[in-house]
Amino acid sequence: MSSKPYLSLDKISKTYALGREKFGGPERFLQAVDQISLDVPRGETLGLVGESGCGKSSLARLIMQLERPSSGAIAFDGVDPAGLNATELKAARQRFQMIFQDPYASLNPRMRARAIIAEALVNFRKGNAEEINRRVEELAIQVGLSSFHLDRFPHELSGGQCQRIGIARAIALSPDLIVADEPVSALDVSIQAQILNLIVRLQEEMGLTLVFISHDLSVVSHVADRVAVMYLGRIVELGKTADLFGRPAHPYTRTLLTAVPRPMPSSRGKRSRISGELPSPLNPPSGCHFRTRCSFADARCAAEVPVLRVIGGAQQAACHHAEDIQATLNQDEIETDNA
Amino acid sequence: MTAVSPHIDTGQNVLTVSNLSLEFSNSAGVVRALDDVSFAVRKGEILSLVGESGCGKSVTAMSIMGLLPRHGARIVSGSVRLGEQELLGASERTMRRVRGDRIGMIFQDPMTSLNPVHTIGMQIAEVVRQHRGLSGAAARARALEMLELVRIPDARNRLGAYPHELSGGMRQRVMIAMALACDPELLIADEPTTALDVTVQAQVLDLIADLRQNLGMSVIFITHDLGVVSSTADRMMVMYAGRIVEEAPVEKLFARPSHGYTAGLLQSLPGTQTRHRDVLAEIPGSVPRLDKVVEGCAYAPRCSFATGACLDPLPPPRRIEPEHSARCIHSETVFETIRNTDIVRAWA
Amino acid sequence: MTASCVAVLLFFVLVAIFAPLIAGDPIALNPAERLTSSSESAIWGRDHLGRDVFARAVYGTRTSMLVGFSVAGLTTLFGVAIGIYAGMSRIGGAVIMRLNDAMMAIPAILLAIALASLMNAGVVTVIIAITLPEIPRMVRLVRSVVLGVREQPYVAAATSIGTSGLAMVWRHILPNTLGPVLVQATYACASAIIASAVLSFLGVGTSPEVPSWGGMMADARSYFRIHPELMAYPGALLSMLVLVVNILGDRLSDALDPRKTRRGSL
Amino acid sequence: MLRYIVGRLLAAVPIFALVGIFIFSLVHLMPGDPAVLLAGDNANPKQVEKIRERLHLDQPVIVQFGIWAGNALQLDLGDSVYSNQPVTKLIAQRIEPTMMLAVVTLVITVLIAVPLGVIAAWRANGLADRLIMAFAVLGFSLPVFVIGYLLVYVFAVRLKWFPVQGYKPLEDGVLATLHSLTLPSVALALVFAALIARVTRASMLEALNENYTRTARAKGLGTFRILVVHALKSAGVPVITVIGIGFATLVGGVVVTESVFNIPGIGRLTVDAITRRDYPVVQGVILFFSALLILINLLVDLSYALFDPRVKG
Amino acid sequence: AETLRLRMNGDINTLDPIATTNFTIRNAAYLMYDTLFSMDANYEVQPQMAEGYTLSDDGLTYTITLRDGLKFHDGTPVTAADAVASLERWGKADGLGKTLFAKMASIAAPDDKTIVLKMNEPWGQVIPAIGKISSNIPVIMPAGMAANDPTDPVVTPIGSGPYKLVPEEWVPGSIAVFEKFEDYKPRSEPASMAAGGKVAHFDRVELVYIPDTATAVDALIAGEIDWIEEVPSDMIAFFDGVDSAKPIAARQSGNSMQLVVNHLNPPFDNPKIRKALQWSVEQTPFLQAAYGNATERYLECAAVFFCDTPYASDAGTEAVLTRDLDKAKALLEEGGYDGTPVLLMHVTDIPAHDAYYSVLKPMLEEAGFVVEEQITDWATVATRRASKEPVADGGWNLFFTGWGFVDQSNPMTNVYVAGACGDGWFGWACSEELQELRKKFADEMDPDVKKQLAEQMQVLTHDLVSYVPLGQSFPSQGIAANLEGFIESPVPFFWNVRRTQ
Ligand SMILES: Nc1ncnc2c1ncn2[C@@H]1O[C@H](COP(=O)(O)OP(=O)(O)OP(=O)(O)O)[C@@H](O)[C@H]1O
Ligand SMILES: Nc1ncnc2c1ncn2[C@@H]1O[C@H](COP(=O)(O)OP(=O)(O)OP(=O)(O)O)[C@@H](O)[C@H]1O
Ligand SMILES: [Mg+2]
Ligand SMILES: [Mg+2]
Repeated sequence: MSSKPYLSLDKISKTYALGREKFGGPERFLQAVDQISLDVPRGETLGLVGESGCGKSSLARLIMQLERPSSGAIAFDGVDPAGLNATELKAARQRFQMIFQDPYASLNPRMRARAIIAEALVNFRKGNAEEINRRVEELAIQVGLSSFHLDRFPHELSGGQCQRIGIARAIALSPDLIVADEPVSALDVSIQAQILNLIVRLQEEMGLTLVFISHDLSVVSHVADRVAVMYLGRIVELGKTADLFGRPAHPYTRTLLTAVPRPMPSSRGKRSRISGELPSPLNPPSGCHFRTRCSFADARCAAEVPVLRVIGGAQQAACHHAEDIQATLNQDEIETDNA
Repeated sequence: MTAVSPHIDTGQNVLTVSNLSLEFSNSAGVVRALDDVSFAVRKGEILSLVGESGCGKSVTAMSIMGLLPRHGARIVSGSVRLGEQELLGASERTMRRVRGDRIGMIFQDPMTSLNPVHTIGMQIAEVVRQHRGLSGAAARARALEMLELVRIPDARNRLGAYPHELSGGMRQRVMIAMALACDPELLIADEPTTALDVTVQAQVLDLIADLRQNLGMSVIFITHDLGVVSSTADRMMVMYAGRIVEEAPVEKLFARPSHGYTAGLLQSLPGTQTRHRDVLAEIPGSVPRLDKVVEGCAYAPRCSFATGACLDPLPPPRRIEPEHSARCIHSETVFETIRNTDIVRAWA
Repeated sequence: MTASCVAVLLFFVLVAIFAPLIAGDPIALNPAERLTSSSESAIWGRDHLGRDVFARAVYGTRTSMLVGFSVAGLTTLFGVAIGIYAGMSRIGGAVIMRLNDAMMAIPAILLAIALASLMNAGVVTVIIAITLPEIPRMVRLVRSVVLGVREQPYVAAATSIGTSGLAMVWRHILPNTLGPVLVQATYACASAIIASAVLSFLGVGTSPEVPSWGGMMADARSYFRIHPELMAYPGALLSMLVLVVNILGDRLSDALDPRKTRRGSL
Repeated sequence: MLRYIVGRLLAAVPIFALVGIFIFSLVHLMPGDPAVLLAGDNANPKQVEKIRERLHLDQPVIVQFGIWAGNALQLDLGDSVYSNQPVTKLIAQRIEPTMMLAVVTLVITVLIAVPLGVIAAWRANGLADRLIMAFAVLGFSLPVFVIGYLLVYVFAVRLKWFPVQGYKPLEDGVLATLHSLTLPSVALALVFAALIARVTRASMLEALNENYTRTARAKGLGTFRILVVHALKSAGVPVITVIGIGFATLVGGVVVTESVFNIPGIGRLTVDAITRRDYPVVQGVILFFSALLILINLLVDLSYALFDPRVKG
Repeated sequence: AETLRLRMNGDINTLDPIATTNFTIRNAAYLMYDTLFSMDANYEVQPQMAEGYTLSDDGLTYTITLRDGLKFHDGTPVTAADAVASLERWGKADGLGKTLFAKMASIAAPDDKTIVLKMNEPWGQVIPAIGKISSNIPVIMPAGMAANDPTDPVVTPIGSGPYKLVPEEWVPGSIAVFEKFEDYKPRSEPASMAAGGKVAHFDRVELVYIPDTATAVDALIAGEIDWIEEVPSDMIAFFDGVDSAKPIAARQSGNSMQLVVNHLNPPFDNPKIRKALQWSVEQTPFLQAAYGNATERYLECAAVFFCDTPYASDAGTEAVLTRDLDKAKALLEEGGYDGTPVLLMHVTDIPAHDAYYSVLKPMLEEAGFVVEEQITDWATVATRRASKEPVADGGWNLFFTGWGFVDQSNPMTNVYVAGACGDGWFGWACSEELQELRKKFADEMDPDVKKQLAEQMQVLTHDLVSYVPLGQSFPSQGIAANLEGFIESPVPFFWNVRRTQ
């Protein structure tokens, strides 16, 4: 990695206590994020993919300081917000912002768009009412909304328009980092491209560092410089977008790539079959979490947790058999036209 | 790619929908949810219905099943025939005999589509008891058979399980088992995999394809995911704002998109034809509300090909080539513009 | 329907406010004319002490509305304040909810009767006696709504743009809690009116000469057979007021129910 | 299951303790000498002295509470100052009528309310729905004693079908008991049923709007089966919950109904004790009803398992 | 088994007629207790448990013998010692009893059958006193029970009367159940008021407490109960066209209503303020409030010894019968009334009382009194009135009560003319002069002098304001049509009553 990381995660974990299922039963814990270490350099777009429940949003909330990690440390530009007091933390919040998965639910239904966007500016006293209002109008234009949209309530706006308001709110304080948590998954296909374009454009204009979360590989491959693949709370593979999609080293990455149906003639009837059920995150398999669905799994996979290790260039994978798998990779099986 | 899958009997239509128009009315006004929808499902084929949220996919399915809400929905015109039997306007008794027996249906959200307070065994068995009049034991046996058919591991012990004890993928498979328990002629799957994870979705899609092959039923497969369509369906219909705007066998449609909306969709998909971080082709505007009946093309306001003529009353579907039709007066221009994109070239 | 309910409610409010202009003295006794039916001086007749039934009914509107609205108002005020605190604070919330459970384990009407009988008879006593047991219910409701609202993405969004503390409560939590609270408040209002009647009936309500519908009905029960109108007038008024408030509560809850605005699932 | 019950009972202990503290302080926090207050307005100095001794009023408040609670745990709640009888005996004498009244009311309520709620939800917004809901709102809007007097007038005084007042104990035969309880139960049930019918309708509507109902219809099931087997069972939890919560309301209703119909139950005892300022009895009765409510809530919680497998212990 | 169901005006919270003068308790006591002597329909005292008595020639020694075979409900025989103990207890509580014992030298039981009562001086009222018909009636109870302090009610009462209490079925606040006492031996004479043979025709008597009078009347008409002590005049109409039950107005059961004044507590410890009270009230509104226009059912009357009786008089009644607010206010001023609140214990379970309090409150307030009202029931008042404490400690200022014809018409039993101070009846009006007059009256034999003395007593009483009379009424009982054998009496008796076939 070239520059000093802007965002740096050091072995952070998050465990949720779920209480007891029945009286007298054991207390249950869910390890949503498991020892994740990650560096994101300034200006980079990091894609984060993985199936539902693998901990993507939890990770996003940890980064956003909406929750405290159970262990590990987060640093923005070398500073860990965990060490800040309430006032300092509030001030620090200006530097990192989030775009939420559900554009409608992330807007207070009883506030008008104008107030929603203005709230951040009000919180940090960015000028008097008039200045704030002027800024809100500017932001609206920046995200492609007209000022009449600003006087509407969220339910009077379409999903795409709601997401634009969410984006305007996120950029209002000119943050350094934006975490976009599945920003298009709730939107109609024809709107998706509008929002993706908007995010990419804003990122470039503002020189943002972007963490882009999605379960849609094609979306991630479109926007990300690097991609991290998560499975049940752990990062299983991390690398440059082209490398990772071109030469996946972890069997789960491979499974994902084949499982996603793509509107290409090559994907007709050519999927490789996936066996095994998705394990419960409450009770994940020992060792490598993926071993129950993996054709390469052996005794070692059950006994030993594979660590994320460099397997060539900038590519890292958490698999005992990564090299073998990469070697046996049959290029025909995988789409390459996204590289 | 063969044009037609071997298991399709082109000569026989299981279901024929013609000129179906439907309105919802409530205090806010009238919504024309379906406008002159016609199509046929052939024996053994998977017909896919694609389109964005609110375009009328589910309503189409519900009209076929006779499950439209009692109040507010009004069928303006049209007919739905299952084989020789007219379903529109049929009595509730008749429809009850059709549902679950001759037409099975599965829904988008397997998490909530199963009744949480009954065992899955009971929920499957009750279908065959209802339609086949089987005894309790026989119905249970059938339920077990179905669970095995849809590849539920340890099926015998799962009969007594409650839905919350199963994973999402297993629940969706239970739904399929339930829909197929009476060997229906037609399976309607309304976005059956939208709520599932990609790997689980792949398993379910495989299952549906296999079952179609083994049981020889017809499937209406509703989705908004073009990837799912291309990998599963034989034929597809694209819907926009209550109308079918383009219809063709899958490979023909991808190879020669002839409606502005289809073209827009294909172009705006990331990772298909663009380079990394290129600006994607956008469809401007947003999905229309249906509360105003438009005479002309509903897509025209968002369409880059639109001309004044698009606002004139819509002509009947244009035949592009055999089995391929589109409701677009500019279909030639559309195709010409898009023919060089990666995705179309890949299919051509 | 809603409009006519509002009209009726408004009518009651006006009657309560302008009672002195509408009716005569509700307390003056006239034993010589006791239990007489409608006359010029008393159009709804006189009760067993010769008091003007119409005047008592009109002034009774005051008592009932005062009780109903005060209880609803106080319950909402305290319920919302305590409930939001209980919903926002972990430890404080747990303590409050324990206390709440204990309060709720005591049947409300018993608590009300006990309180009403411990204190001196009077409208204020009745209001306090009905409000106190009503508050825990409101607290519980508010807290559960707040717990839900707190998990909403828009609250996370607000946190991430630096909203916290009172601003969070004021801008985000409170407005989104108020819907169900208002509905509950209308029910509290309606049930308080009934409860005050019941207290009067049990002899622990407002003092006997203060005109209240409940007291009138309680007095009338002995004469119910011969002078049913003595119970019918206040009974009808009470039912009408409670009905109207109930219906408005229902309407409110329908109007605030997001599902009603979303489309049906079919 | 047993562990669950024991656990729930244990969880009720602190609540009950708080109720105890509350009841204790009801008298002790009032201004004035608690002994005089407890002895009632009509006590002579000797009685006051007796109470002072019994409660150890010379000791610190904590000790007093300990003694009081200790006695209460041994079911010794003191003597009524009105009749000089032990409070526990007074309560025990009157449990039967109250329990019978509550049970009969509950049965009538469920028999009336649940079918009405189901029909209303099934025919949502139709005529039947409107009528049923009109009844429900009306039932809500009438004080129970008004309904009571009306019922007495029509069915006892005019038609002479039922007794005007009073309670026939079970030893006179179940039928006699039921006969004597019909009017009071119906009066109570009308109010209570209004509540249950509303909740049944609401939760049925919710269940009918659920995706699984759509599934059931798509399976071709009959209306009855959809309503009862699928929707009603799922709607059971909220309905049961409200029946539990409503029980508290029912207690309030019982107090009034017992007065109207002159049923010698705990409700009447309560009202009498309160108007007579018979504090030992008041304390005892509140304690009794609180314990009852806690018990009912436990039963309600246990019955969830009948309706919803997700809460199986 | 034949059951008689009775509804009294109040509830039974004790069965000790010595500890209270409450009429409900008195009525119930007659079921289960017996007396040595009792009054017949001619107002003459006849032996009841006594076989008879002899009076020594000096008029000082009474020797009373008990009948054979008398038994208490617990099976033990009634002895003279029991009777002596019982009389002594009564003598500590009852007004007349106190007078009797004051004049008495000794009372003793030389053997099981004989009671010897020695007086200090001859006194004509000895037998009338122990034969008195109304509260407190000198009932005979086991000596053990009689050892109880008279203010402390006995908890497990035992009598020797025709019916015995069933303690297990006694639910205070609801019902008190009595069973026929098989060992009771009625006298052979026919029943005559409280005297004569008390024959129990029912196996079971239930005193049902139905607080709501309207409900009670409906229950009577429906046949659920057999008898109601008092049917309010408003409800007489309930009986129109009903043949299952009827109201019976009996002049003999006539009552007078009184407002009793506590002379111990301020403000009424001040004679001026008592007078102010007298001027503040008048009778008509009260009577109307209770009886409406049913004028045949009431009478304005300020005669201390009842109107239409030998000692009736209108001397000194002006202040009682007229209302003069100016005089009242002036007296308040003069008496230095400082706004001390007057406690009204508003009784709601007796309709007439309920109405009376509602009338009284504005009357007092108009005159300038400060009133504090407390809602309560009769049983509470009936007990609380015994307290001599200040109001704050459970005492009282005013309450309404009624006395019957029998007690009131006799200067010896009329509690208001005793002037006996702390030893007197509630209110504790204090007047040496009155005490003297009463003594004279007791010793006087000449009817004309007696009448004069009575008139003086009346004037003094009204001057003292030991109470304010509120008029006389003739309430109706409600009786099931199939009952017969009711005894004409100011106190309701239930022996001799039977059901027609
Ligand atoms: N507050 C919480 N309490 C308990 N468990 C939680 C909580 N939040 C998340 N989880 C659990 O943690 C796991 C990871 O959740 P998370 O929301 O991070 O997943 P995700 O990858 O974002 O999934 P999705 O794609 O569905 O959004 C899930 O199993 C989830 O159920
Ligand atoms: N019960 C109803 N009342 C009124 N309008 C309805 C009702 N059901 C559906 N509609 C309208 O009919 C149109 C088509 O709805 P439909 O559910 O068929 O869309 P869909 O294509 O299935 O969308 P999705 O992808 O969101 O499931 C929508 O505009 C919707 O608003
Ligand atoms: Mg997520
Ligand atoms: Mg749909």
